[in-house]
This record gives sequence, C-alpha cells and structure tokens, in this order.
Amino acid sequence: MSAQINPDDALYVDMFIAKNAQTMNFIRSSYSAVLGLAAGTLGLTNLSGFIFYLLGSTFLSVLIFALKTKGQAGLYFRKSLDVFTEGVSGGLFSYILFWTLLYGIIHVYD
Amino acid sequence: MSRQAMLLDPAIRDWVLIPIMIVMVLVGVVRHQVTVLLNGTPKKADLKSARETKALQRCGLLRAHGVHIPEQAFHGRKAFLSEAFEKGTYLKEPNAGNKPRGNVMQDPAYVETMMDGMKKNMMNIIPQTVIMGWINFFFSGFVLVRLPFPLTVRFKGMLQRGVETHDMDVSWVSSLSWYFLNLFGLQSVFTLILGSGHAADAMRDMQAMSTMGMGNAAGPNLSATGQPQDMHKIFLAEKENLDLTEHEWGLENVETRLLVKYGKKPASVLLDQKKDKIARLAGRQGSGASSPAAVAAPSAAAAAASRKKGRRQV
Amino acid sequence: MKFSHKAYLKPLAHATKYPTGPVNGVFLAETNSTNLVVDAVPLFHFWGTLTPMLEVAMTQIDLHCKANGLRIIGYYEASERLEDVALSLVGQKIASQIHHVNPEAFAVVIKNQKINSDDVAFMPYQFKEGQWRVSKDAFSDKNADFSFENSSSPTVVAKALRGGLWEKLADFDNHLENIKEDWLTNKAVV
Amino acid sequence: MVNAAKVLQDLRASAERKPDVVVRLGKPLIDSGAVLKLDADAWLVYEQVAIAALDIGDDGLALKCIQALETKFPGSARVRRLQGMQLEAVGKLTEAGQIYKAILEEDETNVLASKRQVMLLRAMGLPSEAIAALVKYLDINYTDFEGWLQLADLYLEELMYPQAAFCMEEVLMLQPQNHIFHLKYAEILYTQDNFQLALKQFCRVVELCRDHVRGLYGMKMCASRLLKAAPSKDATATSQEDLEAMDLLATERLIALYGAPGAAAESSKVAATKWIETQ
Repeated sequence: MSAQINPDDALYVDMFIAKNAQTMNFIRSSYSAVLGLAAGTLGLTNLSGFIFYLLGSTFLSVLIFALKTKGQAGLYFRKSLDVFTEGVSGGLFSYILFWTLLYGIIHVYD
Repeated sequence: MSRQAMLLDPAIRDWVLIPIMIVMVLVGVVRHQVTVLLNGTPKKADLKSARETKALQRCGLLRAHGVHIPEQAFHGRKAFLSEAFEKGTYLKEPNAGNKPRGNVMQDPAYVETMMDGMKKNMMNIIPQTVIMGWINFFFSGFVLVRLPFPLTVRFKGMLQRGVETHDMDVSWVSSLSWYFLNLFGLQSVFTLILGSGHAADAMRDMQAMSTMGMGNAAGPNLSATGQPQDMHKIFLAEKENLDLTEHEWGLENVETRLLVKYGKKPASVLLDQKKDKIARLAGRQGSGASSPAAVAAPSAAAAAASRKKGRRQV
Repeated sequence: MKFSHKAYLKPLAHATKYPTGPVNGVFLAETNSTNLVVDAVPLFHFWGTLTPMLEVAMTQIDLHCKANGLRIIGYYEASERLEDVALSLVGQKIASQIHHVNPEAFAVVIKNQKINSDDVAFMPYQFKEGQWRVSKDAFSDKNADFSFENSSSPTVVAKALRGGLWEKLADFDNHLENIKEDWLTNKAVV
Repeated sequence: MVNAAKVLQDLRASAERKPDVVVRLGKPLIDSGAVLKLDADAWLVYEQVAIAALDIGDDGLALKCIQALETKFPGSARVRRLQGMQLEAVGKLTEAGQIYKAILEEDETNVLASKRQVMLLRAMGLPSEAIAALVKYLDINYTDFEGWLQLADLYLEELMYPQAAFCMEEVLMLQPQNHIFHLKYAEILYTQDNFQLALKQFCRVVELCRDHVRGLYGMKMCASRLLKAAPSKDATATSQEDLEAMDLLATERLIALYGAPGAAAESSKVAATKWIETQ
C-alpha cells in the first residue's frame, strides 16, 4: 500500500488509542468477572453460558458507545466497531474462571 | 440431561478450590512487588552507549516517518546518516572492530546485562514451577470441580491427569486444570488490584518458560547467542536498509485530498491518482527491469488500470 | 510624539499578558495630525520573526487605517529577557519598513522592569543616520520629542494593569485562533 | 481539595505553562499541609508549585517547596536543579550554572540539568553558546522533540531560517499529528520564499484541523503568490488548475468564516473581507 497518508490515519495519536484500548480492557475484564459470577449462580451450562457472555458483553459495549463516546466511537478508536470487539477475548478467560467457580460452589458440592 | 448427578465433598471446595485461587492471587501480587523492587534501580547508561542506541533509533525513525518530510530533506538526512554509519561516528569505541575481543566474562557491562536478564527470567519461572509442584504434590488424584461446558474427549487426558477413569464425563477436571484456569482468568483481578501495567502477566510467563531464559531478555546489545555484538556490523546492516528505502512524500496529493475533504471533488479522484502513481511506478520499473518481483506486482495493477483506460501499454 | 492614554496602555497590557515571550505591535496616528499617537495595535506573541502573518496583519491594518483616516506611525516590541532593551533584528527590519513609508516613524522597546512601576516603561528609538538610535532621556522636559497627552498616564496604566485589565486585550495571534477577538480596535481595553 | 489536585495533575500531564493557576490552586494546599494527603503525588505537586512560584516571582513559596523537597530527598539531582532554577529566578545566573555543571559531572546523561544549562545560556543572552549546547544535547537525546522546538526558536531568533526549517522537519518526524508544528514549518518555508512547499504544509494544516483560519490565510497567500509567479516546470509542483482550486477554496472558506453572523468584530470583519478581495 503506498505510504501516502490517508487523511484520517494521521488524526489518531497512537498514545491516546492505546490508552483507550487499555481502559476498555480494564472495564471489560472486570465486568466479565462479575458476569461470570452471575452465570455461575444462574447455573447456566454449555452454550447458554457463552451466549450469556456475548449478550452481556454487547450490552456493555452499547452502554459505552451511547454514554461514554456519545455515539461517535470513531473519535476514540480507529474503527468505531472497536468498541464492540475491544477486550472481548481478554474478558472471556476471567468469565470462564468465575463462571466455573460459582457453578462449582453451588452445583457441584452438596 | 444425561449428566451423572455426582456431588463432591464440600471439604474439597473449602480446602482445595478456594485456597488454590487465593494462593495464586497472593503469589501474583508478591511477584509484582518483587519485580518492581528488582528493576527499581535504573542503571546509569553512560553517554556513549546511549548515543549509539539513539543513532540506530534515529535511522529507524527516519525510515518509518520519512513520509512526513519533503524530498530533499529526506535525501539530505539519508546521505548524512549512511555516511556517518559508514565511518562509525556514532560508535562507542570507533575502532572496536579490530580490537581482539578478550574473554567475554571480564567485560563487566556484559556480565551485568546477563545477570539482569537471568533475574528477570527467574522471576517469571520460579513462581509458576513452585505452584505447579505444590498442586501436583498435594492435590492430585481426585476430581476438583466440573466445568459448566462440555469439552471433547481429547482433553480428558490432560484435564483429568492422575484420575485414570475412562467413562467419567470430560467436564470433571483435576486441580491442575483449575490452576491453568486461574492462571489466565485472574488477569482481571490483577488489573483491578495492581493497576494496568502489572508484571503478573500470565502470557509472559508462558513465553519465558517456553524459551527457558535464552529469549531477547538478554539485553539490547547482545546477540541471541549472548556474544557482544560488533556494533559496527549492525550499523552497516542498518545502512543497507536505509539505502534501500524509497522516499514517498505523504503530501504529494494533499491538494486533491483537501478538495475531496471539502467535497469539491469526488473521492474517486483519489483512487485514480493512486492507480496513476502505481502505473508511473511500474513504468519506471518496467523500463529499468531491475528486479522481476517488483515488476510483476505493480504491472499487474497497472494492467488492470490500463484495461480500464483503453490499451495504454506500460 | 505625544502618546494618548490608549497608545501607552495597550502595548504594556500586551507585554503583561505574555510575559514569557517576545511581543510586538504597531502605533497608529491620524492622517492629518503629525505628532499625536492615538492608538496601538498588538500583533504577535508566538513567532515574531516569521513573515506570512506579518504581511497579512500589515495589509489589514492599512485597510483599516484607510477606512478610519489613520496611518501607521510607529512600531513597538518587548523582549522576553527582563533587562533586554535593545531593538531586535526583526524589530529593526519592520521599523525600517514603516520608516520607509512614513519618515517620522519611530520604534519603542518596552522596559520590562518598569511595567508595574509608575515611571515610564517606553524606550523610544529614532532613525538617525541610517541607524535606529535610542532617543536620550525621552518623556522628560529635556527631550520634547516624546511626551504624554496627559502626564498621569503611567500611574493610571500601572493601576489598571494591576487590576487585571490585560486579560481583555487581544492581538492578531489571538484573532487568528478565534476570529471573534477584536484585535484592531480592542474596544474592551480602554 | 480533590478538584485542585485533579487540575494540577492535568496541568502536569499537558505541560501547559499556567503559573498563576498552579500557584492559586497549589498555595492553599501547601500552606495548610493538605498536600501530604496526596502521598506519592504530593512531591510532584511540590515541584510543580515551586516552578510556578519562580515563574511569577513568589520566591517565598518557591523556597518553602524546595525546602520540603530537600528534606524529603536530600542531595537528589532533581532537587538541586530546582535550587538552580531558584537562583536563576533571583538573577544569580553564575551560581546556577555551577550547580548544573556539578550535577552533570556526577551523571553525564542527566536530561534536566543539560536542558537548564541551555536555558541559562539563553537567559544570559548568549544565543550561539546556547545553540551549541543544545546541539550537543540533541546529538545524544535525539528523540526529544521539545529540544528540537527550542533549537528552532533559537535559530529563528537569529533569523537563521534554513537551520530552523531543519529542526522543524525533525519535530514533524517525531510528532506528525500536531498541526501547529506543520503551521510553524509552513511559515518558516514562506519566510524563505519557498512558496511551493509552504503551500503543501498549509494544506496539511487545514487537512488536520478543518477551517483553521491561519492555515487558510497561508494557503491563500501562497496560492496567489504562485499564481502571479511564472508557472514552474518541475513535475512535483502543484498544477495551475490545483493552484486556482486552492485559491478559490481558501477564499470561499475565509469569507464563510468571517461572514457568519456575529462571527467577527465589525472592524476586523471589514478589514479581513477587504483583504480577501485585494489578494
């Protein structure tokens, strides 16, 4: 791709983009932990647990999109879709951990 | 549901499940504090070596951000830098090349960086091996908890190590797998407790353990084999890449981009310009025929362009 | 040259507003009167030595003067160093340009140390034998060239500046950042 | 109290020079000792208020802060630098120079001391020595764009435009997103009568920051100058047709900006619109 700077590329200052991504990761991973606790107590199993995570995660992204970035996520992330995808994989691990923990505590031990 | 309704003794929960988790959180926190302590004392880089690394950085920067400065500014710098690297003006000891290299171990700076690298690596490996050893020793031979989601049978061997039953549902897992679950799952807890840039990062542990200490943690001016790098060679290598970089000015068509931005011209104009540029590039390459690879790629694009614009041969 | 209250107040307000960098501007007088300096227009506090915006500013001031029966009569500047009262290289160039158009043009360097005190903070320069020379002990009875329209100007100005009047002043740099700023007449600062 | 700490923290992050605000917020915190509640940040606030106090000449407050830092970090190079700055503020430049030399003897790469040394030379009115010291500093700390900016200012003060242009190119490579640097570079190029390059940089300013008045003015002047001059032969120059488009765009945007109701004061609006017509 020619090294020509396309107009929008230069507008993003890498330092700020990294900061935004970091905050998103911070919010989403803590949120996923809580989501895992909820899934565990509800005793969700198999696919419903994962669907629950995706639903919760999108709900979080919509909240951030509407409230924090007031609709123009493009100002804060290179692509406005990043709000929905940022940190989802990171959050998944904590979700599974707390989900298993709670599920175990409630359903596996009598 | 065909799952066996098996319940476990709550003592397992109180004495195994929760303690492992707590221990891992505490170990993570301790390790973070120790790493902070370890690299707390920044070592005094002397002027010369700082200047050396900065010169390399300068060349890298010119290559990366050269697009922002005009043509002659770029070429002026390119000439200056390649000539300076050739002569080795930025070298720590200009005639380091031909000095017979003494035994590596005497050079204090070299030993220190090796020690430093070793310490960092140990910090990553010790806690993990200790915990795994502890878990294997105490908590093996029984099923700890059931995963709420099914896994393929292939996982059975790994997840139920030490519990040699073959008809048990794979979702029942041993304490070792609970350890792995915690290792990755506690990221969010650590970010909560230790703030964002914490050192208890599971990914790095994995990487450190896999390379067993000979990774790039061995310090900047040491090659993978740990021998002190002959800086002059690095500079010459850097000079080659610099000479190869072509300069493309980012502001070449800034006027048209501006007109498009203000809606005076359709955005398609930008695309046509890009094609013309590639065509012009191919034209120069075609006649020069310097390297076949370069000719193949652009000419393909140019062919597409010419087809669109009638039989303009490249 | 007689300085009206406004012509003394605005340059000092300009220097007080931007103490950390060099500032400059021009003086205005009526087309017909020869020795009454009625107003001052603050120009720059960013980069005083670059010409594009200087060209724009000078042309716009000319147009403004033609419309209001005024003409450019002098140039002022303040250095960022406290005790520096020499007319800078750029200052000499601009002052000479004004002098070229209007022979009685003069230049003034603001004495930073005197700004908050009650005595005169202007160090006037006149163009003599092809050079900008300091006009010795100006504003005193010995030298009739430079004086005030009303002698109480320094004390009144010093008090006004201590009162924070300088915040209302806008120069051409401010105007370029926000075109609402009225830099030509600065009505808010009188 | 929390709000003041937050504002001080933002000012530290943005490195804006607002000494009066810093002293107004910091002085009560320090006098009442409430600043110690900020634990780690307390010492940063002490340093920040000390520098601001020196800036506006409140030596008592500055000495108080430096004293507190001295007791907390005895003999630290950073505190000694503050003492050097305090001496500079009261005009004892030579003693301040000795302090900086001492710090540098201990640790050659101390950034703060070498920067203060440059500013000291500039405050003493010795531009050539300041330039030499800054060039030596930048040869080592190449990626410090503030150093390059300072060097550009020093060169501009001496009207050495080509060197200033070189420095601005370095700054652009380090900070390509900031339109102010593009603007400064454009104005230096214009002063060198390099209208072709200046026009490109002015366009870049307007591209980065839409409807930037100063950028539009620059664009208009460069375009009209190039249109008046003979069309240049070299291929990379902007084509005549682009020049006219630029001229037209700048005129139209400026008229729109000034024309908007209540956008500009009467006198400046009249002057600006007349200027646009005469170009």
